[in-house]
Amino acid sequence: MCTDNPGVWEYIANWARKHSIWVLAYGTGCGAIEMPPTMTSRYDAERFGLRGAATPRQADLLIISGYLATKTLKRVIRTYEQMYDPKYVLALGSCTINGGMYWDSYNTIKKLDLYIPVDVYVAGCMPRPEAIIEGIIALQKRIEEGRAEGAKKYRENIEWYKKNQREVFGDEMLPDYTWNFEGGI
Amino acid sequence: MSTGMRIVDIIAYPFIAFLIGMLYMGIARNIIGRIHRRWGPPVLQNLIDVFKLYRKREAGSHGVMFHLGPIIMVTGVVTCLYFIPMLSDGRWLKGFSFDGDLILVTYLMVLGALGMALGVGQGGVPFGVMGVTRGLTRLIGLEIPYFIAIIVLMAHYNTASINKIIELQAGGLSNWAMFKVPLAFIASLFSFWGMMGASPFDIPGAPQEVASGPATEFGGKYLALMMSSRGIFGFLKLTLWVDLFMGGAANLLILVGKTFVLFVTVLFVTSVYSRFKVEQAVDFMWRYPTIIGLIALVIEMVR
Amino acid sequence: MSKVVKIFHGPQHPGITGNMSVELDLIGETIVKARTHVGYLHRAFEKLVERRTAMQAFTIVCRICVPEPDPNEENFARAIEEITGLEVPERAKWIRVLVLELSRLAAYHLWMGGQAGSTGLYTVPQWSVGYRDYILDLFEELTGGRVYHMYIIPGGVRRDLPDGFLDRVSDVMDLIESKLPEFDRLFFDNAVFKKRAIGTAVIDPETAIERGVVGPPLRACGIASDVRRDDPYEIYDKLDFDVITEKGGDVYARALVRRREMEQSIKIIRQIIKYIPDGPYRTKIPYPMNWKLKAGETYVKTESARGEFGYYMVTDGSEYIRRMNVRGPAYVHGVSLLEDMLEGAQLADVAMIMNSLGTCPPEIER
Amino acid sequence: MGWGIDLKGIVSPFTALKYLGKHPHTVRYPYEKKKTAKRYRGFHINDLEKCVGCGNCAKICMNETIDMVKVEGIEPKTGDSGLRPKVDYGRCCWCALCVDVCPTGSLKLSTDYVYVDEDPNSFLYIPGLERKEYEKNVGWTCETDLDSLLDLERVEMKIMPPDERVKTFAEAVYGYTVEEAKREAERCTGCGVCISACPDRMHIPDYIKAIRDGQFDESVRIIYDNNPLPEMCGKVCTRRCEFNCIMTHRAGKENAIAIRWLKRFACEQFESYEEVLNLQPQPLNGKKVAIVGGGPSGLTVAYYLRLKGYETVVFEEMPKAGGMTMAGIPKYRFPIPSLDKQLNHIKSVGVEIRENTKVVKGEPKSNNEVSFEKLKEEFDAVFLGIGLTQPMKLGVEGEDLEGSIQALPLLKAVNFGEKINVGQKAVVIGGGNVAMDCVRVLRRFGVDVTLSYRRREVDMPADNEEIHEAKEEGVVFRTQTIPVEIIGDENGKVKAIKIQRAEMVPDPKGGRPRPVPIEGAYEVWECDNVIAAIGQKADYSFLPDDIVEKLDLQWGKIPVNERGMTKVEGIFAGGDAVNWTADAISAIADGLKAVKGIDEYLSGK
Amino acid sequence: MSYLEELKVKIENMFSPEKCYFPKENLLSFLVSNSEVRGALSYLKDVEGFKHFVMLSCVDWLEEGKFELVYIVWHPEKKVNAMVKTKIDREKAEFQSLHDMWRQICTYEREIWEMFGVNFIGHPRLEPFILEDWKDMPPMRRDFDTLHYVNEHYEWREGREESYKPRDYIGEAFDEWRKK
Repeated sequence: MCTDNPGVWEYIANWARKHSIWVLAYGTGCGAIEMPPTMTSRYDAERFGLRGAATPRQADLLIISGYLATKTLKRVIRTYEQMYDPKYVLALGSCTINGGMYWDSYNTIKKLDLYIPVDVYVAGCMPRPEAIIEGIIALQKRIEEGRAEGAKKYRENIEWYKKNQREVFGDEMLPDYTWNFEGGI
Repeated sequence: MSTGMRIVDIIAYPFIAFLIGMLYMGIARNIIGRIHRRWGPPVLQNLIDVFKLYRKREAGSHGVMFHLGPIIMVTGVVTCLYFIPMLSDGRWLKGFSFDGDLILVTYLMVLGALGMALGVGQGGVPFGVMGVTRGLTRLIGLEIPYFIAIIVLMAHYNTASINKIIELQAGGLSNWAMFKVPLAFIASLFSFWGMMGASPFDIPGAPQEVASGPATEFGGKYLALMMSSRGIFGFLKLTLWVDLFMGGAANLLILVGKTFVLFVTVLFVTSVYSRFKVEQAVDFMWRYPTIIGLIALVIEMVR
Repeated sequence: MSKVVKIFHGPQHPGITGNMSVELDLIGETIVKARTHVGYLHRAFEKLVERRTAMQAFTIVCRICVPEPDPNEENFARAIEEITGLEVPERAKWIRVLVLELSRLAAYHLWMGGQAGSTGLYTVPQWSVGYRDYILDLFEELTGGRVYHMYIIPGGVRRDLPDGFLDRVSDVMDLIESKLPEFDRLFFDNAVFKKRAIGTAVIDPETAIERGVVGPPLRACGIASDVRRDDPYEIYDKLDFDVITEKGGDVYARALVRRREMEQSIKIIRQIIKYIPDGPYRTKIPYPMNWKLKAGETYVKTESARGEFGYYMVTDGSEYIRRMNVRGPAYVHGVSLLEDMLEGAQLADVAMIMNSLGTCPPEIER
Repeated sequence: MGWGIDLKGIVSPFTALKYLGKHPHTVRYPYEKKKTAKRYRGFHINDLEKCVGCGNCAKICMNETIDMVKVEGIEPKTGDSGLRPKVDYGRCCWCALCVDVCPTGSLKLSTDYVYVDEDPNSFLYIPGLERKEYEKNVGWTCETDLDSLLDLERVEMKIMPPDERVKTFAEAVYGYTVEEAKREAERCTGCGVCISACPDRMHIPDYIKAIRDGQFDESVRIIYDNNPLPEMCGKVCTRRCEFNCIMTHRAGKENAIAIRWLKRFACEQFESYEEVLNLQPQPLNGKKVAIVGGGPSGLTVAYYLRLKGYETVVFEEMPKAGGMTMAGIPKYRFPIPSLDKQLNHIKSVGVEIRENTKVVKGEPKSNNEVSFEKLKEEFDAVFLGIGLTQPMKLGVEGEDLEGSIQALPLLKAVNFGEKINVGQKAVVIGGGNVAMDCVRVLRRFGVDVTLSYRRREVDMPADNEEIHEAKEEGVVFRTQTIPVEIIGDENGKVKAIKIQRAEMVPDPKGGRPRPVPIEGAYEVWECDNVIAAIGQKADYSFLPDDIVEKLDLQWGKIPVNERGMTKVEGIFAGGDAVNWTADAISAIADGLKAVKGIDEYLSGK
Repeated sequence: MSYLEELKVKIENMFSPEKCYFPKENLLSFLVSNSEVRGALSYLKDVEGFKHFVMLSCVDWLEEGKFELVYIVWHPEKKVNAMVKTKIDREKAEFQSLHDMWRQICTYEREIWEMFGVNFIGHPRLEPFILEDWKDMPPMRRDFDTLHYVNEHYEWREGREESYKPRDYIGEAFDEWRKK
């Protein structure tokens, strides 16, 4: 039923996807401290249809909130691969762009877009709730224009992503079944 | 009622329940939002969510049973819905009421949960399995006061047909079953909150403990099925309780009015209480609501 | 045949504050064996501090513990001052204590949200995180940053109080004080929460001291040990507040200790507003780019919202710190103590116990 | 579980429902915006004109967020490196240390904090050049001195108190102790902006860093790369570098890093430089270079050419080499032993200095005279470091009376120890360093001195510290006064001087304001001596006439190309006779330029 | 004589520490040989009453080729800290595990084993604690250069190639005739 025919049906689907983004409850970095104020009463991201999702299966948006230790990167990649197709990644803070404050630490990754496709970057050393909401609005615009095809990008150049991941993990790579499960109908 | 109109009536039945159910969940998120001192999402948010979930491109499936689980859940709920008359008089939305349908409805309500259990079993996620076991144990706790309440009702009106009960309650506020057998109503109210997933009893899907319980592994369109079935199931119980205790509804407006009042009580309870553990919930249910139910039963027998 | 199920209360889990994972072996719902796995937030602070001069390291230090960065800044600044003998003016000490107490209040509000959220009461986090935001507005006005203030600097504080700031502080204190009774009625007296909390995860006083428990969990077992009284730093000896203790030692006692300590913090802040002296707010450090620290060692500690936060620092005369070892309260609470307390507990209580012990994963692996 | 019903626990939570009717306290962000704090740390803004590209911000940043980059349209100039900071928001942690360490206060943070983009490479920008919209609302700034991280007070230099130093010629400035010097050296952020101001381009940050680390010998080695007379510069330099030090932007000229005194401190740590420098001059390569004039430029050429292997001979007219630093600068500023130490070092390298030998045109009359023509053939190259020896005349009536003398001969006499006959009261005319020396020397002889200068005090070319110390020593300053006539008594001695007050008239073309005498505003001051210190000219009498035209002098200065060669092939020139700044360090700079020129010229021939 | 000074005298004649001094007013620090650590700690714990174990830290004195283990304990009643320090060889880094005295020491030892490579004999559970699949040398040792490791394993974002140091840039821009 969910064929990919571009056209009105897809446009309506994008409209629905834009207005109901479920955020995965996963505080990967120190930016996670600005997620509660954004989701609770003072800034209330639920006005935009944002709702917390407990598991990757239910989530649409994975928020990488700051730096990523290599141990966390492995779990993030596995979580990202378990999420279902129209999935987006919002990268908060300078640590995801060029290493941030921990640029010289042996345990954090420097450029997030080497490992998973990222839709929107938000500047800030821990962006404020307003900046996060601005990031979400930018993500919504990108979804509406149908450009938020992170999953397709991941599938198409999977070798490049896996090569970068292998550089970090060495031979402790994730099992293959995490990303090429039959994906359902 | 020509066959054409009956077909329309049959088809319209679940969709009305779905729409009103989803609308209630949207309004619920707004009311709870106000209690949280925030604005809350637009009212149609749940409909948008369900539509988005249907339009997900992927939905991982772990085999046939996993695929059938949500379908059984929805069919269970919809068949149960058919046996509950939404509007008591008038030609529309009467459903297939017959003599013993109160007992049939009670049985069918459990069918959805069982179907879900099979699907989750196939999925193999420990959280899912734990969620289901919690759900079933909680069900045991909730069923007792509900059964007692129904027995009291049947004894009071000595009939097992929902339609008759509605008719017997006709004529003004005073002879609503709610006031006729108040203790039974209170006992059934506890199990009603439990089944609606109000806070002290929303144990199966507790995110902090078992990562959304049974729904852990379900994504995409399966989750959409589950959400819509939860919407219909919510409305189903509301109409059931309205029919049994609040004199049914003549037309759609009264139905919506009465169900909404009942629904608001669920919201108040869910937003102010923490969550029981499973054994605490069952223990609580077997203590106070059961006692109230038994007292109602005794009163009934004495009368 | 009781089958043991192994689940990861893993890094991705709505019930975890921060990013750690607890490997649980379950029979049904009771936990047989628990292992904490940390390292998801390891940024090698102590290695990075060895590559940064004192002035550069002061900015990275406050990132160690996210819910409450200020005890780190204050610890680091005081350790440097004690080693090099740098004099801090009186007003700077008062401002530091003001910042510490405000951050304690913000941390307690966040804790309250987490504790109530872990037991299913979603109204409390909405309120408490919302009111915490008023405190963050005060921080934004005072220090220029919401959560990471980078404000307490070796030698004092970076800027003076903006004018009219203290009355805004007292307004926010009035707001918070007026809201506390509401939290009592909704959460602390909540029958369901009491039923869940009373009697779970009990720590008796002897094992508490033996196992190195600090802060609210220790005070909940009836032992009055508070760094602000035992080893007073800055101007805590000049302020009057009392150390809260509770009997019971269970989740509920720990909740009450934190709840009543919020009132003490408000009392302290009001005293500061009344008695803060005038004068300079900073003595300049000799030279930011290349300040050679005198060789020496020291162990300083402050009372953070989760307990005694200690810094062991050794300097060797160069401008780089030889070794800075951070000892957060969660190091003990989150690893050895948590593993023992989870054995025999219910899966449903894991999130609640972790939150009541105040486990904050970034400070375990730094 | 017990049967007790906790009624309060069941009922009290419902009080939370009272918020149903209340207005939520949500900030509905995109529609309602919360006002950010005045002091918020947002994105960087920079004023490209005020910024001097010192790189402090790049140096303090531990995340290496800031790169100093070239910006087209901004060229390196004196006091500005021409680089501007470029910020990378893939690294920044918004700690604002860069703002607190910025000497000019040009770098600030705005209260804007929203920048969202899908391309990760767009998080780099040059504040002040791009994204100007942040400049509307300024957030975190660093105004007061206590806010700034820089160490803005200079370490106090102990100077002999005025009443004591007036009585003696001993050195007035005591110099830094080791501890004081290190603390002063610690203040320097090593940005190198001072190099752009120093005519000799000395490697100032490097030798200050050496002092900071306690390696004084390394510091002297670095100094000797550019300057053979370091102690002299350490005591009497005009300190152009200090006036362009980045500290002056916040703390004014008197709190700049004490570069001159640090150089003096480094040199004074060693009795002689031989064992420190262990230079091995190249073996003689047979070429000979004659240096006319033993001033700073001549000595520099001699020293470095000798190191390069040329045989160098210095012909000094005065009984002692050192040029103006020996003859002109009084001993309380630059004591003789310190000059001897440096001259001995230069001699130790192999430079031959023939004192008391004047170079003349045509035939030498006595044995301490040498003919210029003979020099020209005998030596492969000639360097003219003749300096300005002819003092200028006032050009007023009565100038040739007895008692009206020029400043230079007076100072020369004092420096060489001859007796001078000066009366009770004297008037010195002029505003340069020579005037200051002359005035303070006379004070040391107990003379009651008045200084008259045409323009205002702020226009005086003299060093502001000299002016300040002269005032302390009791000199009366009468600025905006022009000498009209010197009145002599009956037997031809100076009795008084008539001066006319003037007022400054701003130049219509925007140049420096000119003093215009006020009609009829005359004053007469009794005095026994009138000393003119209004500048000197070069004396080319020793050169044959054909060479003098070929040099084609402009306003008495010898034009030279960038290699220091005059228009006459084989003749080089430098020092006060060539450049217009006329101070010791520029002379040394010309010397260095000439060294390279001569080396290329001779190795080319 | 405050309690700490008495304690200092007692310690000096019992354990003959190499260095025993007060870094600050309520902190006693003394350096003992390897074998006396357990004795000193149990003396402090059982006899003196320093029941609260604060932390175990390890300082890497690369120049001396020594690791310095620092045991910090706190006296709840007397409100004072004591530091027992000992130096162990850096290459063959081994020490006895004291986890039987305080249970939480084994977490500290586990971290020091992972971060410094000190092998604790008799430790119940020496397994990776913070790092996962770490193949390089223990990272907290001073001879491990983290920037070198980072430049080897990760790449930087482009766009930042042009970067001058003002000191050198001015040197070239103005120093026309003398290159140093």
